[in-house]
Amino acid sequence: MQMENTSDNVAPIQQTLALVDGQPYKDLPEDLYIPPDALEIFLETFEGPLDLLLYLIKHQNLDILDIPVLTITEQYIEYIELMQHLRMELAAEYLVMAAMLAEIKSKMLLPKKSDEQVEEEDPRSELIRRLQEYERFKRAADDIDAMPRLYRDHYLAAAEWAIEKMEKPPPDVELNSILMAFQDVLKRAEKYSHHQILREPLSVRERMSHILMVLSEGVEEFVAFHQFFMLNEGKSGAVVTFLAILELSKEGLIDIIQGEPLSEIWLKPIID
Amino acid sequence: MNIKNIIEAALFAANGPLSIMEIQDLFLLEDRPDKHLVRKAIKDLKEDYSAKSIELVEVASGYRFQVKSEYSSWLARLWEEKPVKYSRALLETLAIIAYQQPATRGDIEEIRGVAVSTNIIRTLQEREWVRVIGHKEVPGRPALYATTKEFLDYFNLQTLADLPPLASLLEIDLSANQDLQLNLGDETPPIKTEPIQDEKESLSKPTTESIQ
Amino acid sequence: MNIKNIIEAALFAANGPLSIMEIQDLFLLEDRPDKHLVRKAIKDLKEDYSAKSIELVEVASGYRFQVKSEYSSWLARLWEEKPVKYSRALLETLAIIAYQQPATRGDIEEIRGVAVSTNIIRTLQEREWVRVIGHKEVPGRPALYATTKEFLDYFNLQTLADLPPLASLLEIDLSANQDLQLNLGDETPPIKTEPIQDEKESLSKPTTESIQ
Repeated sequence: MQMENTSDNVAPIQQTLALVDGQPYKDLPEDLYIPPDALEIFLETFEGPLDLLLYLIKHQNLDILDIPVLTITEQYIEYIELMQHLRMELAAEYLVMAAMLAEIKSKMLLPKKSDEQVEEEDPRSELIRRLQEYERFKRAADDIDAMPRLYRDHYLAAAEWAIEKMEKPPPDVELNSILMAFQDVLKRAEKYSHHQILREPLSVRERMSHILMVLSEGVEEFVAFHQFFMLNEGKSGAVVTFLAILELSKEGLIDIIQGEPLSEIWLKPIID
Repeated sequence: MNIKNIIEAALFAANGPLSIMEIQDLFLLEDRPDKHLVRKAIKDLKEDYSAKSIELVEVASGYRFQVKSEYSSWLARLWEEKPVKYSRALLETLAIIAYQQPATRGDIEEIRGVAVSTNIIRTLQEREWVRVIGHKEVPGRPALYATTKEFLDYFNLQTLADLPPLASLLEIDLSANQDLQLNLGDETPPIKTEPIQDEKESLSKPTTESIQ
Repeated sequence: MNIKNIIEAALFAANGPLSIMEIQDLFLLEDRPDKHLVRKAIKDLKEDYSAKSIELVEVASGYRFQVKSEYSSWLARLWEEKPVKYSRALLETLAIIAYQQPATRGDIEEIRGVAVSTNIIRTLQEREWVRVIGHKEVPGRPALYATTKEFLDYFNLQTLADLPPLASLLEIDLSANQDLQLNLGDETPPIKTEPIQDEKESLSKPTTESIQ
């Protein structure tokens, strides 16, 4: 097959892929068995099972159609237990591929009935077709990436136009459209638990911005704590300010400094 | 490649005026032209363009190419036609800054799951709805963005607390009294149901220009 | 004021490509030049700039001035951000949509053998490289994706036909090739499959140097 002649674009082969149990993991798999420790790394290195198979064919001279089915099956079943901690969906795709290989292998092992004249399609042809199809688009993707493009190989040549700003009014925006946009973001974000959206009341976040602004615009490096509390805002205003200062400190945006007990407290932005 | 050509290219590609120093910074230290050379190149460029419809002028923060004013009336026609609209990415970015301020670009990207283009941030700053209020003391010192008083004024808000609280936002049905267009999901516009058209036709269909 | 100068001014002011029709619309009905005149002016302009560091090129949505690519390495220093490097997953998805359009998510997944992340589709849509042009009339009515004019513009192309040709599939008799790595057992009947022919190399590829 001519595929092995094509350029390789599995990029990070030379480098250490990651640490597994504290040991640098340098090697990509040599056969379909991937050490469970390294599974996650490989899932990220390859775009999917087809990508992995192409790699194995090109670089390891692996005869993917002559694999020890029993061993592979056992090894892949082990993964099912591990998958709870991994990306389930992707790992499942590798399992489907393993199952497909096993199926091909088993069909190949079945004796052919001599009296059967009907030409059956070779069980391998579907896999080969898919590998080829994928290879074509892998190359097309490389071609697209290499094409000259704006802001990398070309830049627009533009000239200022003096009256442009007064001529073109900026678009009008409805508050509702912003809220709906945000609603969508929230709905999307809910699907991914690692996207934390902070739940401070808006008045606190607004106050955080205000305090940072005062601190960053001030001439003095330090601003006294009490200056952020306004009498006319009453108790609730004081609470908002206090929470904002605590939150800023927690997020590492300001330092709260007190020289000695009971002395004045100062705020300082953690910036130059 | 000569200095004049490189400066010419840079002035056309830059998004605003370039100062002599910025121009010098285009070059590696060892081939950096001195001020005198840069000025000489600029003078030559000015002459090269004297008969053209654009000119190289000096403004407060440096040099830029601009269209000669006598062409304005023609360009106005070009400008009027396209209605402008903000992109969905811009609205989402604005909403995140409003609710999560002070927020870095990284914060916005983390919530949206995609990169935030510089154009969006710039547009929001030009509109004076968003400003930098400091820098976060982490590697790269990313800017911290917050909304402005102009933002509140534009949307008729006294304070940010007039926005619906985050917790209840998910439950509100905003679409009831508003334009459905805004509710477009990722890939399934609720209204669009027309069958596939001839590809060329659909590609050439004029769409409203959306700016970032 | 002559037509050529007005077109030149408009192209520099437009901040994007202008089509012949948009150029004609710059003029009042009574002095509107015909297509032939506009093309002639564009041709003249191209020649005027041939020795400069910018060039007038045609892309899918019209004509634009752009900086010649040999200057891009200098200009990179003007922009703080590095040009975005797109992931393989995104580029593969884009390639499949570009060459197989209109394509559903299922089509993309079928070829790549893995699920397509919503983020990738959203990023492609936000870049305005890809859009939904309809829905396939099968259960679930999946969205059909196609590339846009903006995609072509971004990659300096006039039409989809300017994309590098997709490697073609050639039918060959596998049994004749004994050095195949996909070793087949002795008892297997010869099967016909179609390895990829590397014909692209012989076809012309864009020769412009691209700076990574």
